[in-house]
Amino acid sequence: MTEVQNDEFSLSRDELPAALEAVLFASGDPVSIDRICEITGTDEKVVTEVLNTLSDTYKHDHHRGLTVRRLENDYVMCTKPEMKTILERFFRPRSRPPMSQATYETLAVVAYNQPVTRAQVESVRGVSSDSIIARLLERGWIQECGTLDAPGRPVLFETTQQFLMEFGIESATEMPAMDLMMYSTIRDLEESLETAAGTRDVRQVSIDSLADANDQKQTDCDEG
Amino acid sequence: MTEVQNDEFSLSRDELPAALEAVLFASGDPVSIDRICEITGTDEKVVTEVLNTLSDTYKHDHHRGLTVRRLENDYVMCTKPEMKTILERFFRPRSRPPMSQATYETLAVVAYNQPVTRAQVESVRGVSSDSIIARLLERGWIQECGTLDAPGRPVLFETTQQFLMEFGIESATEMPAMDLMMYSTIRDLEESLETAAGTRDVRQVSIDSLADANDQKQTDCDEG
Amino acid sequence: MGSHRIFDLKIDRFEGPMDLLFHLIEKNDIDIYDIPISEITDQYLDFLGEMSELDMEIASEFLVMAATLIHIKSKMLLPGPRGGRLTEECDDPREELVIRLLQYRRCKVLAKDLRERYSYYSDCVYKLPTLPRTIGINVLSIPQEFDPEGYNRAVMAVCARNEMRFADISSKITHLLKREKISIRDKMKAVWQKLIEKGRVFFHELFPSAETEPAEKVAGFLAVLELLRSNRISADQERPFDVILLSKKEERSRKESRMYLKEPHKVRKEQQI
Repeated sequence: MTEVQNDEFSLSRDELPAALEAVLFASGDPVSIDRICEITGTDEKVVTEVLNTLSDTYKHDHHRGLTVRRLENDYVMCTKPEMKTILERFFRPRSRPPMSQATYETLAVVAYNQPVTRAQVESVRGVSSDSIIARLLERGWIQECGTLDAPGRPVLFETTQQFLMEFGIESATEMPAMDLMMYSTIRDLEESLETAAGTRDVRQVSIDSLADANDQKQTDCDEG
Repeated sequence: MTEVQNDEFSLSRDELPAALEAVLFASGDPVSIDRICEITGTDEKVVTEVLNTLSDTYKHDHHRGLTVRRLENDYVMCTKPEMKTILERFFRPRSRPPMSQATYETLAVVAYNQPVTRAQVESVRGVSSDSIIARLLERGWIQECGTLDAPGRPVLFETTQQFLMEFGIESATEMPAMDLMMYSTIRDLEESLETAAGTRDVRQVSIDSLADANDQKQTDCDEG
Repeated sequence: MGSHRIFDLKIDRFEGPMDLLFHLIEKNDIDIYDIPISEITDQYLDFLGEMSELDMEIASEFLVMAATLIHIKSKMLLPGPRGGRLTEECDDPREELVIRLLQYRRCKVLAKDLRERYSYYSDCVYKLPTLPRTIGINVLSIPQEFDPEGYNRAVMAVCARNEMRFADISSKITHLLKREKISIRDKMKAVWQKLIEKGRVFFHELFPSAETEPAEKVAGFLAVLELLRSNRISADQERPFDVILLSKKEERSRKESRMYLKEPHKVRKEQQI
């Protein structure tokens, strides 16, 4: 479609995979679908299809060290998680101070309830979370996104693209609704997470699997 | 196993393509064969073979937009030459929206008062100008030029060469004098009015300033 | 169940009261939808009691939860509607707690998932953008249509606004000056002068009720607070509504000032007037 740039340029479907690979590589940063449609002269449906195929191809070919990942409405190219060992040998291994349980808890509340206020975070955790929220802001995992239309106009927080990148999550807005989950389900999930902790294969037991409780195989579609 | 040299680490031939792809991608710059041998724990013959195969695969698969190129003893990953057209479209600058009155105002205040702090700009314009300053920075019309020697060490801004070029102003000093554009004027006005009225916020009044009545300006140093 | 010893637990092991409560529920293998509130409350309180015996500081959040538990417990003891269904108004008093516990549990599980994800995904490497010129692409910068008229209009607009601003401020201040002659600064000066002369003075001496306007008295009081805050004077009052004795602090008695800071109740007493 020639919606944005007023020219006749349009790539054929066959030309798209190579073009998208080149663009994502050259960009380095995430590129929005809109922008891809614009420069390829192709409509969103086709672009999304090709990107998903590209992503699948990368994923299933164990001779590939790269992957294409979706972040909401953007796509980005990066190394596969499995390449960690070799990349640590190439670069110097990064030493990061371990994050506290409280940090992850706070992040979880923001991620699953966004946009949220401090008070909402505190009501779930039952403790003041100010300093942790400050740390999350500093880390670039959450950001302010306006104020709540309520007395005192409290600041609202949401997760960032950086969060999606570092946690291998495609979309924060599409995270499964957990509100109706029963205690027994939560317990099962936690147990399976505990079991998985040893195997390091997060893909098998992550929250992704809950997005569709009927389809446990869903987990295989996760990045890898 | 963290030491790169003198360890037992070695990738199998099957693991090499993905590893090399990841390393060349992550590096961005050319990587020497020696370095590749070192981090993969593989000898040069095997590495060269795999790299050549990788290069051939990329080259002949027209669904790939990337290629691996050899430069003397280095290898580098880059986009295929055929991708130039789409990349030109990707890098083509997009049209900029016309500047708003607020942008012109902020730019003018910086031009008149440079070097100038955010707070000073705000004081002259009478409204917060942070987001506009960020946009001006991004567009390269203003730049940081040190910090003010005052509490909090606020950043100072000045206009850039680019501003002068694009705006066709011979020199920033040639602008007509305009008292009400100047921070010094605004500050003097505010000060004298406040002093006259005695409405200065009592929190800023210290015994020290009372002890020496001549030194009333004492309390105003914090122009933050 | 109620006599469980939990000496080996330390309060700082828990992220908060929810975490502690959850620990107790898990430990006793309690059905979360039917919490024996009386026993859980006892255990919770026992735990806090032991902590305070060990001289550990207990965060206020833990005490708030204790109060909540006791509240629920007392509600459970009240006779409920008999032989009928629970109406909307007569919900199980534990319901809110259960909802909160579920919410917190969810939060913990998700936190764990995020931790795993982070350790798996955070080392993926993203590439720096390719510079167009390195692949032979020249990027022409789009010249911004500069509108000299717009620029000049902006300069004029700022000047005009500032003229208005200051005309406006000065008229307001003139108005204020007429209406309000009391300056806290003057009062501070007056109090300080008096203290330099006499060393100590009663507040009511400075501002005798009979002949002081309420507004002036307030200004005087604010001046005293300001002087207190800057730690140049001290103020004492035996009990609320009693007389206040102001005294000048000696320059050298920094130790005393520090003590003063540690006893904010003296200041608070002042504020009760």
